[in-house]
Amino acid sequence: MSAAIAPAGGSKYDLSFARWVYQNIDGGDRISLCMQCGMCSGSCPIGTAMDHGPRKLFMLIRAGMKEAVLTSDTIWNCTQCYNCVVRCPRQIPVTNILQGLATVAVREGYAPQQPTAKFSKAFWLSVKRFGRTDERLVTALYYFSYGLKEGVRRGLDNLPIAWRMVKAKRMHLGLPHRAKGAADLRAIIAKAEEIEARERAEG
Amino acid sequence: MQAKKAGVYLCGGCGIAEAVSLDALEAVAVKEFKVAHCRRHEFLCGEDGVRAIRGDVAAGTVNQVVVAACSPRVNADRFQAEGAQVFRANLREQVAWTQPPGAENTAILAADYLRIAIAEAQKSSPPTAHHEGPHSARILVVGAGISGLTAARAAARAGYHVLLVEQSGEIGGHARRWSKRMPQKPPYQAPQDNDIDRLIAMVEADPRIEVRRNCRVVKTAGGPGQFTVTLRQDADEPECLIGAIVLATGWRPYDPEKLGHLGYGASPDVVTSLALEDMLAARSLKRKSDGRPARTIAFVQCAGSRDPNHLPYCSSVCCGVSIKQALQIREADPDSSVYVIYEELRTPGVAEEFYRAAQRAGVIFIKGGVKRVGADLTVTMDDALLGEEIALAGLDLIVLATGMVPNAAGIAGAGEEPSPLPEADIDPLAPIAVAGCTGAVPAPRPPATQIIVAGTPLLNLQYRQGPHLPILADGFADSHFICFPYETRRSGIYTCGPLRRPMDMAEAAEDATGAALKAIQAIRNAAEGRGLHPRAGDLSYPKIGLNTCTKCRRCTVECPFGAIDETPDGFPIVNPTRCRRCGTCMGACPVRTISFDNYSVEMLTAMIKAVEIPEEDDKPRVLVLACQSDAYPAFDMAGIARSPMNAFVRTIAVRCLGSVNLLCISEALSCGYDGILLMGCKSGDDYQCHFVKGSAIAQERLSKVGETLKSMALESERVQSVEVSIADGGRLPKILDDYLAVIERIGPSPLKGFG
Amino acid sequence: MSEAKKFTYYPGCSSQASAVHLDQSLRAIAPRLGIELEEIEDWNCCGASVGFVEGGTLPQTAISGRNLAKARQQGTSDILTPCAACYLNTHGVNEKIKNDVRTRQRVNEALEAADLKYDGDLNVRHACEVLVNEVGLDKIKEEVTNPLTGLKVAGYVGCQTVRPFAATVSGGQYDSYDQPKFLDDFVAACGAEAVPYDPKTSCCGGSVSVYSPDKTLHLIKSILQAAADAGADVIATPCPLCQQNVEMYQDAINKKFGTSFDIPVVFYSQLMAVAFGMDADKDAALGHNMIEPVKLVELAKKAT
Amino acid sequence: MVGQAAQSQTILVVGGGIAGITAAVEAAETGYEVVLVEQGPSLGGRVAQLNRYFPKLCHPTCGLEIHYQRLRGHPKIKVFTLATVAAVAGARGRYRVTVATSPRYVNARCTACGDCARASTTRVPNAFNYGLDTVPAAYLPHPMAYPMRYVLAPEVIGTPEAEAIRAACKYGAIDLDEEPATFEIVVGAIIWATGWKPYAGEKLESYGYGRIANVITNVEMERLAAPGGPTQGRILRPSDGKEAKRVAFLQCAGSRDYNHLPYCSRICCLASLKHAAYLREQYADAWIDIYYIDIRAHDKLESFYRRIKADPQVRFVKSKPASITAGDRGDPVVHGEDTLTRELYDCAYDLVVLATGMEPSAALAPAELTVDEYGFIVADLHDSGGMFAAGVAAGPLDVSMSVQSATAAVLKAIQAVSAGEADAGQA
Repeated sequence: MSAAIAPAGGSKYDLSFARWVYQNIDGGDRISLCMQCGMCSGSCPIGTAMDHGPRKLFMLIRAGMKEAVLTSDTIWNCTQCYNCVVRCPRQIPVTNILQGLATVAVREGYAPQQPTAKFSKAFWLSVKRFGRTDERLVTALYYFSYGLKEGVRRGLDNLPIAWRMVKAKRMHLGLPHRAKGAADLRAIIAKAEEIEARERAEG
Repeated sequence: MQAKKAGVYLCGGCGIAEAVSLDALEAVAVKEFKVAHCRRHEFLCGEDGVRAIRGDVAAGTVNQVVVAACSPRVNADRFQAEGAQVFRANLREQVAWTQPPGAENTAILAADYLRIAIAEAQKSSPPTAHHEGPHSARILVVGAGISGLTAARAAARAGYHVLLVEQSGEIGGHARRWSKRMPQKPPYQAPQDNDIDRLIAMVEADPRIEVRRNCRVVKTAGGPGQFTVTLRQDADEPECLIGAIVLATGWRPYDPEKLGHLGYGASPDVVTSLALEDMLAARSLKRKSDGRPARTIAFVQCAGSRDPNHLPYCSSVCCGVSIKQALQIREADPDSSVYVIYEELRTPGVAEEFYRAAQRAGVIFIKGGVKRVGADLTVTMDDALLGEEIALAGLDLIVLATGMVPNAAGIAGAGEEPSPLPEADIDPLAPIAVAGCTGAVPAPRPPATQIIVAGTPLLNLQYRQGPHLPILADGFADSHFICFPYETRRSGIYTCGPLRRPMDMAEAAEDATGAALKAIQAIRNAAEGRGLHPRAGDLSYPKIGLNTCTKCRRCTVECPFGAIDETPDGFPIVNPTRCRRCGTCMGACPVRTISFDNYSVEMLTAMIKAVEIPEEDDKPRVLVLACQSDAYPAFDMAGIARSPMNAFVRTIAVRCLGSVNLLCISEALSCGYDGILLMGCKSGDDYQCHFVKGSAIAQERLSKVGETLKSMALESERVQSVEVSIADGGRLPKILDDYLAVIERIGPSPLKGFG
Repeated sequence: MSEAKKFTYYPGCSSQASAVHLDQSLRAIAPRLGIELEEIEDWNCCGASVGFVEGGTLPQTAISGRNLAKARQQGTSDILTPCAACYLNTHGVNEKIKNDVRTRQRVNEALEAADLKYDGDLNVRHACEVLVNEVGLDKIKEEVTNPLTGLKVAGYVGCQTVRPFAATVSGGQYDSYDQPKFLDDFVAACGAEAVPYDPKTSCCGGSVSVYSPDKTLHLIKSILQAAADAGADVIATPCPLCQQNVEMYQDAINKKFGTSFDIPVVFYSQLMAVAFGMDADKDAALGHNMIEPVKLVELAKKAT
Repeated sequence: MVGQAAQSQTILVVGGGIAGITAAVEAAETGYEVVLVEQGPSLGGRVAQLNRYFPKLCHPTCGLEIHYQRLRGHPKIKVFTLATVAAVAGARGRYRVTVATSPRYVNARCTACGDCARASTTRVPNAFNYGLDTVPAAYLPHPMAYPMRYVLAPEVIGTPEAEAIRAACKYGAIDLDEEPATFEIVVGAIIWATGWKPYAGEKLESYGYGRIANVITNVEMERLAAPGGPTQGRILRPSDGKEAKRVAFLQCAGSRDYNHLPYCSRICCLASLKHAAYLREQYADAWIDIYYIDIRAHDKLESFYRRIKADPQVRFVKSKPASITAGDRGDPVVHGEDTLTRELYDCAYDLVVLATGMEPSAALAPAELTVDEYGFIVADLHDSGGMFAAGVAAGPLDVSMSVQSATAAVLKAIQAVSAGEADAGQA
């Protein structure tokens, strides 16, 4: 049964969280097929930076351990290389599921400090505002999401790279490029957000 | 009997003529053995050569064809000639291909092989088939579960009459209890309707099948084609003549009372798979304790199985059964929660689809070992994949997936004394071989538990070897050979279904069909006096000269197939249709009074003595008695590889090392052989002898040779046994050279020249 | 292809900044290969690989829906995109709209807000797949007037150009996931030498490298190391993000690992432009590379 | 049987591996005429290429020898090698079968003396050893070939070498003019024992088979361990002939995988356990890692698993490895996650063996047969037709189960050819 907020399990292997994930995460229904072979976790380029890896994350979902799942850094360290997706013997769309879990984690407030979440926020702002991404703008927004001082520090750290990009005429210096129909796009996004919210509320 | 007229046919092809002088060989045949008819051919297996042989036989010139050419393993069909016996001297693989051409020793070796073949012919007569006593083509099927019903129906459909006996009052066995069965048809995802009623109806309607309920076998005597089986049904004890027997006595669930550690008995809501099956069949999944519907259910796999303290083997079907039941529960109640706790999930073949179907249906599989099950139905386990101990609480029902125990013995009935089962023959946990280890890898041994309770013998065989069928290991009926899984040590009696190994209904049905074929085959061959596997079609059988028999009983004891009974006054009596023609009895007989028409101690002795033993010290002679099925082909393999072989070795093929009589050994020693090697198959737990015990018996007999050697003032090294498999062709030259080195060290036989 | 085949072109955001040289060189070689590119009118961002986190699944899907709907207004030509991430998102959303009724309905409900609709009757194709399946190596070879003789190239494909679609039916089954051959084939067709290069599809860290390079520099290092070990003069890639990550972090890597990498990273389309005898700057856009591909520049001079 | 076309009681067996040979011998020894058709130049099939069987570690050639003894000269069995079934028409009791033969270029006069091989200068890949070595263009398929007859590789036909080979044969056994041919037979029932082929290792791209020399498949391991194999039975790795002592086995290489073979191939776990035994028997200092998802040592074979598990130098790692890369000194490096410890590993080995699964051989499937999506023949539960599957043609089976299946198929075939007959065998 769907719910606006994913249900937290009571005891181990309380299946309410697992069933919510199966039904509400894009591709989540295939998690049921996972046979815990480890192919996905073994394929992660930065698997060593993950606390659980996708394989164990799926077992935690089955075990109803919502908190452990949504606070896991596994979600955030996916580089989207899609190795696991093409190798999974049960054809589970691992990357998409991790993306879906990331959205839930952000929405439910489990991941305020995640770099990816901050970066995504900056990125999405640019998309919504201009219809296109301006790398310069996104990067700046991202850096300053850590506060003014940290933002300046990171900006300075990356100045040499930025300078070279400018020199190679690959960093745009004028106003951000924009799609003329950015307003249309915003309307579409707003409608899509509305649909998702409605669906969550309907359950 | 017709007079023997031997003809010797010398082939010069494939390098033989280049290696040895055919003139010299002809001289051996004609001058030494006075063979009247000797022909040469440069290509004997070609059309002309074969025509010449068959012409001579047809003309009555020859009725014993001695082919001095290639190995007996090749061209057997070409050299067949209607109405003649064929003997082979292997001058190709074992002379021309392994010896230097033109050498003196090569010539002597070839001459010796020809002598051996002619000597064999002189002592051999064409076998006459055994045709005595009554013959029945009726098949007895014991047990009317899925295996027995299928076997009966399969045999009947091929035209055979079947007597199907069932101990209980109903036919159908365990299969009748299943609400559904595992899928056999694509896409292999859903439990399938149980069609046992259809099979029962077909069996009951089949005019060729006679079903007897509440009926059991109390006694079985005789052999294929002529079993006399005594039944007991109510007060009756009818006696039937039976051609062959299919044993389909199936299995029983492992006693759950022994599974207290998994919570059985602690709560009425800890049940077995079978108990759950009854609930599913009744479409009422309610707790015994309080009648509440069971909605949260855990299956505990390997309940008793794969456990050295209980059933050491995997019961094979439990994973599939739990998956089937879990799917049924999920389908009936979409809000149910179903867990399967497993250690190794085993759904081989297309059953993997079934596993995935259960996962897709939301069944949760948890890998790990159960530590305890509380009376409150909390399962405490090591969750291997979460990496922590967890308590699975809130369960309504726990299902123990109990394993299968083979019914290799009957359940003791009124009036019958249970007799202890024979010891299992092999240790399935014998350590593997490791390089450099003289002993073995230390393997944890399970406590020796007798998992099979003693029961009445299923057939109560009136055999010298006892009333039970041999048990291989873990209580399963004898089925040792990978290539020949149906072969048992009791001819004409075939086991099928979970009696042989744990298997599901579909496999059991397939297995039963195969067993029915073997039964039909046994009947047809018995009718013609032909032997069964592995000497299929052999007409010869052992004949015992009772006037010289000392009633020592060695033949009856040693026969691996229990083919020889004893008369009340202690004389051995052969059941030719049970006999597999290995000759172990012949090897056992201390007074060499057991012989086949075409195989005897006298013949082997003559062959051994046919070899000329030179007196020179630098020309030792080693006799190799090689098992025809494995060691002898290994010599051929060495020949095909053109591996140089020691020229002092004389190889004689024997049916089985079990047929080698110690008298052959002592005769060989006394005529001056410097050494004797017995080459047979691997013995022990993974024995490879097709006659079960041939090489083991030979080794045991050899252990007694010591005294004889001592009395002849000979060293113990002069007689040794080696285990050689067919794949050891590459090792053979070294084995022989090493042995010749031993002979060189101990020197020539002191008996040389006295023979 | 006897006459030019028309594609609706989706260049993606990077075409206007970090991967301007991919866009420029591809537009230059396309006519030579019989490809006509018509840009999607007023296209928008695909959401790249991070948009979903903040945006959510359906908004992320719907923005690609807008691009598809706009493209459909221009006709039924296949959509072509040279960017791995754009391809991943647009192709993925397109297949979902085609095959999943619920997604189709929800996306169209969102598109309605801008008076757009899309039913899933277009195909979205990667530029490399089009080169393999439509153009063919023979045609590429045919256009080579300035073979890149002596240039040693490490063909680095990266992830999303081939995963997860390259071997699927909808993805044109143009190559495999671990050791794709197409890039080496392109290199060889241009007369250069494709050096043996194992980490063909190992990951550069993707967007994680953009915001948390500390976690991924070792990945880029091994990509560079293998190229250096194989004696490559240049790394070629089809992917904008790979090109950027592998190129721009070389200083940081040298600093962190004590290495001294200075390996140019170019797009396959830049190689082709040079091999086709086109202008080094205007067509091959070699001026946009942060690390100057010296040998390639020299080869380009040879043509003029 | 008035008014009916004459029925045939002959049973056709397609495929001369262990299942086909068993079916042929069992049927003939029950008194039926048998035609056995084998695609290759020799009988024996996959089992002939095995070094030993699990769990007895006995040699398959031992059982083959017994079978050959029974086949040899059995008047009721006709064997055709290099022959396939090209077409089947008709129905149960009377199938008209078109058999197509390919030329062997060696006729029945061959004595297997080997003069042709000595006259041959070209060497061709040795299919029997899965191409791990070569044989002369005139070759004996293997030492246990049946029939014991040489074959000429088509590569040399039309060359002067072929003429030289013909001239070298003293017995006129070389026939260079042999052509593909077809003939028709009428049979009452057909047993399909078409067997399997190893799943192609190349398809497991991330495992580097074909790119990394010291990554081999389990069938190749059998040949390396076999006394008649390319290394005379010493387990040496392909790149440099070094003794393979540190060896990894990757289970489910292709099997249980929607991207490859969705089913479990059943035998691979036991095959790798057997290979561990080979290695331990050869090298006291062998260290073996078996990477698995579930060890499927079904029924009594569990004891074999326990025997191997008792060896402290064999380690079981519950993990499906993600990839293999080429490491230093030719050592393949296996990467993945140990699912029980959650550790990521990168382990280098002398040799890595992919436990590849069984794929049913692609064969002619007449409309009467139902074949599942994997290519296995689905049993006709009502046995109404006259065609039956035996062995791996019916599903992934081990040798013993294949033999059982073949034996059962014989009885079904007999039912088909004797349907409607009077009672059999009644005295």
